[in-house]
Amino acid sequence: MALLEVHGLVKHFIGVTAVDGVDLAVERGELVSLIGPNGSGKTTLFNCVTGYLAADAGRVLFRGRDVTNAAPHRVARLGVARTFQQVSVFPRLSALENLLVFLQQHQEERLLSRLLRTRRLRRLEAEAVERAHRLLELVGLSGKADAGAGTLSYGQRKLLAFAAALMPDPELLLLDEPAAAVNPTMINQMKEHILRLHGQGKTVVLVEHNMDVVMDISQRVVVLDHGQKIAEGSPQTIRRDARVIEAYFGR
Amino acid sequence: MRRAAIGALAAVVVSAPWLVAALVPRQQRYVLHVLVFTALFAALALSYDLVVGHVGSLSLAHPAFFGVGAYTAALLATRAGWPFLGALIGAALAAGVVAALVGVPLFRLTEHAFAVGTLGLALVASVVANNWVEVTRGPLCITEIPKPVLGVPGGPALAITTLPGHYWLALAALAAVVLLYRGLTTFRLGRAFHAVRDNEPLAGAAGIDPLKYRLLAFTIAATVAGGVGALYVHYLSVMCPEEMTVALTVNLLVIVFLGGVGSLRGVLVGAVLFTALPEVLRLAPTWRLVIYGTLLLLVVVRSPEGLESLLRRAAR
Amino acid sequence: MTPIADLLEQLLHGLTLGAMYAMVAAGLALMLGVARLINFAHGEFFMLGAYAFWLGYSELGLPYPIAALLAPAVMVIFGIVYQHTVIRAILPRSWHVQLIATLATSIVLTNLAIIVLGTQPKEVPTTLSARILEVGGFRIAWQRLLVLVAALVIFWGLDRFVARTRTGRAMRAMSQNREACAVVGVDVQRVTLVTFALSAGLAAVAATLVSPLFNIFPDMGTVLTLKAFAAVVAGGFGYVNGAIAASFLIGITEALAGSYISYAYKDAIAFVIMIAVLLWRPQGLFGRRIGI
Amino acid sequence: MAADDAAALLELSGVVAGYAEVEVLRGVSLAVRAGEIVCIIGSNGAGKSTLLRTVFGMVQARAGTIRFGGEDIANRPPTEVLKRGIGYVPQGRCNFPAMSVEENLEMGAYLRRDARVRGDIEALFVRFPMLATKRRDPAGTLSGGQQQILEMAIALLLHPRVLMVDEPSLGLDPRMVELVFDTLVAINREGTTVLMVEQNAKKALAVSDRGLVLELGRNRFEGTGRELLDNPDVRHHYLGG
Repeated sequence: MALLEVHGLVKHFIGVTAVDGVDLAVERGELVSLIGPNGSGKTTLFNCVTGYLAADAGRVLFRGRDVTNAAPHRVARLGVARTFQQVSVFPRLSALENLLVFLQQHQEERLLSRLLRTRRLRRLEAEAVERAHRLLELVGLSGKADAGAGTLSYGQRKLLAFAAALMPDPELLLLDEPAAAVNPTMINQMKEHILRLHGQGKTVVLVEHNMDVVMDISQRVVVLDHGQKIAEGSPQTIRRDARVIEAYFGR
Repeated sequence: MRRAAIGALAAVVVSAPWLVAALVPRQQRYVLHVLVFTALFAALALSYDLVVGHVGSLSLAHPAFFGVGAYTAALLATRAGWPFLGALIGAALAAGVVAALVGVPLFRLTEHAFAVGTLGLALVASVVANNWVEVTRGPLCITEIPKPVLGVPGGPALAITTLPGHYWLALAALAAVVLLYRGLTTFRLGRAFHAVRDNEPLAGAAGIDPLKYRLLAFTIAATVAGGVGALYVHYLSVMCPEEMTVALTVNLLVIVFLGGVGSLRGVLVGAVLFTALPEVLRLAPTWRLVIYGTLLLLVVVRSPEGLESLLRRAAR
Repeated sequence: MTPIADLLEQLLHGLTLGAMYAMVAAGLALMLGVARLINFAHGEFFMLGAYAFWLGYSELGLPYPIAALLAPAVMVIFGIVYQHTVIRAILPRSWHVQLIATLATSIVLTNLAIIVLGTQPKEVPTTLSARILEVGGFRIAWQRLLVLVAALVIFWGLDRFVARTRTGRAMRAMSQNREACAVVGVDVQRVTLVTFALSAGLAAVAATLVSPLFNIFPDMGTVLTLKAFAAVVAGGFGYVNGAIAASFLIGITEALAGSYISYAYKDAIAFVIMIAVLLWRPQGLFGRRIGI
Repeated sequence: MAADDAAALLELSGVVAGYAEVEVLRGVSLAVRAGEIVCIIGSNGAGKSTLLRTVFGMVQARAGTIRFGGEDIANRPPTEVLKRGIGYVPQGRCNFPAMSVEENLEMGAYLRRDARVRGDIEALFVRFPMLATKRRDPAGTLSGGQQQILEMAIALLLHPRVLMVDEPSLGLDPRMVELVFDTLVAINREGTTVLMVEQNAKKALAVSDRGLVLELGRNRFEGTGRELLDNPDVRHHYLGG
């Protein structure tokens, strides 16, 4: 059983079919890239999988469990983390708090214990702070732990959002154009982070236009065009696929 | 240092009735009356700030919940003959239940529409208070609401009859609200509220259900407002429709936005300044509103975070 | 009077109310669409316009047409001053700041009016409001007909202005993308100014048209702003024609509810309907569109 | 080459600019000669976009001079900068999404009142056939790449002498990136000077005559496109090795 299964997913917007019957299976531990021309439905697919958009047809299974059209917070708590194309942080929380908030919802639900701050909760909090500091160090933001996220530069916020997604130790990580508008040197760092996660056995799905990133790190590439899957395979075969060249690479 | 300062302040606040008696013996009753009002408004403003400052929903419906609480308590005490604590709890619950019921549809509205919808609710509530004469007696007001008696039926009872007694009761209520406010707005709960306020879609990705937290803050705030309403009518012995008009929203906005949105200290400072000061200056209500409006305009335009940020800037 | 004639009369009454709300709501929707600004002081534009009309017509004894032109002229100037003093400072700020600043303006204007003009309502009857047209048991004041005809002409003109003129097109462009406007050379400040002057003028025109039918009092603006807002929200945020249509709907509902259900609750009924509409269609009756 | 410097069409010297309390540009100098393609690169937060916005009058220049065709244009409002002949295509989507493609182009000619506007718009449709097929469609329904082309076409309607473009390749698929860069080169060949900001530095420098590397609001490196591509420091820090 694949970790993530998408069956015949369809999403219409007014006048357009953004996703048109896509099937996709991602095995545990895979690193898959999703590419395709602008408007081919990549981000829409992400949004349907993570509950941000309601699919018009089709099913989404995560760990064999039907999560079709579940609310975003439910999908997140099942272990699916995602980042957004536009950098997305909580601007008035500190960098550290930005990370903490991503973990706490996975740990405790009862209102009263939160209000009373039980001893168990305090221990969990201390562990979370420690984990957050380690992740900040990983993305080179240790010095910024107490800085308001809104004061960080674009690239730093992008790295913070990336670290936040890792906070709950998600089983599946969906990254939406992590390299867009990021300086090439920073992109190299990001590639290393992703490969390291993959090395730890995490499953990653990447939407990206930067072919240096896609071709260097993916095990498998899925190509969408006009909301349909037109090709799928190793980076090398995709590079030579006539339909993909026609629809995507050009020349 | 900080602890010592807070301790000293608490001592002064608790012993205020004696201090007032010693310092301004001839104005004693009036000053204590202003202090009761200040404590009640501070509690009300803190509850309002839970919604406006911490989950970032600009609700304008707070007078409605205050009114529901006030009328519930007034009716339970006069018509049903409930004891004070029963009426207080009943009032808080009634306001909370109303908030939970209207909150579900209202939070389907976003931003501006939510503000307009809540303002509409406040207006509807005030129209009902004025016109549902069979229950509220309309402009004739509900009168002769008994003074609070603390205690359970059958057990020992403590009747609050003196002004210092009312003051300590209001102060105790404020202290309870301060504790609740701190509990809700810091640590993990506070972080979840702030995450919803700052970036709703991202909050979803963090596993937070935005609607749940918004409703939680809204309902708790309304429950507190209802409780304050009950204390208010038991202190004044009378409840009229004018107590829950848009002017109350303006008062609360002034306290919260001029004091400091989302800040315990700011809201408390705002409540003291904007409840006690106009009383002491004995301003006519119209002039008070003109001055409030102008101040609000100036501070909101010049410094969006209120007195809090002005104070911080001045301290630098 | 027959029930049918009575119903027709209430309908016409509702149309007049609707026309008034629509002129106020159209200005609100313009400000919201073009400048992304929620103006909670808009009802006070109407209130000040009404007092300007009262001053010209009743106090100075000017003929109706002249007094009716004077009030909008005064309010256009007021709109320009308001834009320069308050709006310019709050335009780049968050909508919370805008809402509170304009709400504060509304409070200041209302209470200044109470202090200066007193709370006693003013009546401004005109020849047209006293003269009644009677067609087979069905009666209507000529002033109401004037309101309806004038409103139709104004809305037609507004539509042409936004669709056809260079400034109108710039207004539409601003409602879609302000930065793109700067990039093609639209003077954003000037267009905002025109929008404000136009909105204030519209509110004043409404005031001069309906003041002969209703009383004038200082805090009439608050409830009017609220109803106009209800129309703007129900009509699909910042979409002018939607706001106008929703205004007529609210006017008619209010007249019918006031007459057949309860006069005391008529204001509440308009809001209950707005909230019901929003629950049924959160995007508004006519869909949320980009632009005005 | 003193003669060339004298011929600089757009010249910034010691420009300091920023937002509120944050200083983004801390003394940037740059000379763009007529007919060139100049590319600005640098890490995130280096001040590249702010530089374009300062030239266009959207950000206040606090010190330094900005000269265009020999005249001081610092802190002039955008409308005046436009009229003098500087066009600007900002980062991200910057068109009128509910207006048709044709109306968008008409908005591009907002400052023109001459009779040749129609002819110019038709000429643009001939030049960009992908826009011609969509002339009645709302701009918001076009793909990201088509919108980028539309935005450049909008800027061309005022026949600018200098066209400033901020990250034209952002979020575009590889085919559209090629098309956008080809279009920029073609616009340049027809006599328009181009000043662009790009993160896709290798591609951008390859088509540029000269490049400037910004670091923390100051000039870091300058040279021809080739020089920068070959400079090991630049390669390591800004081109990702």
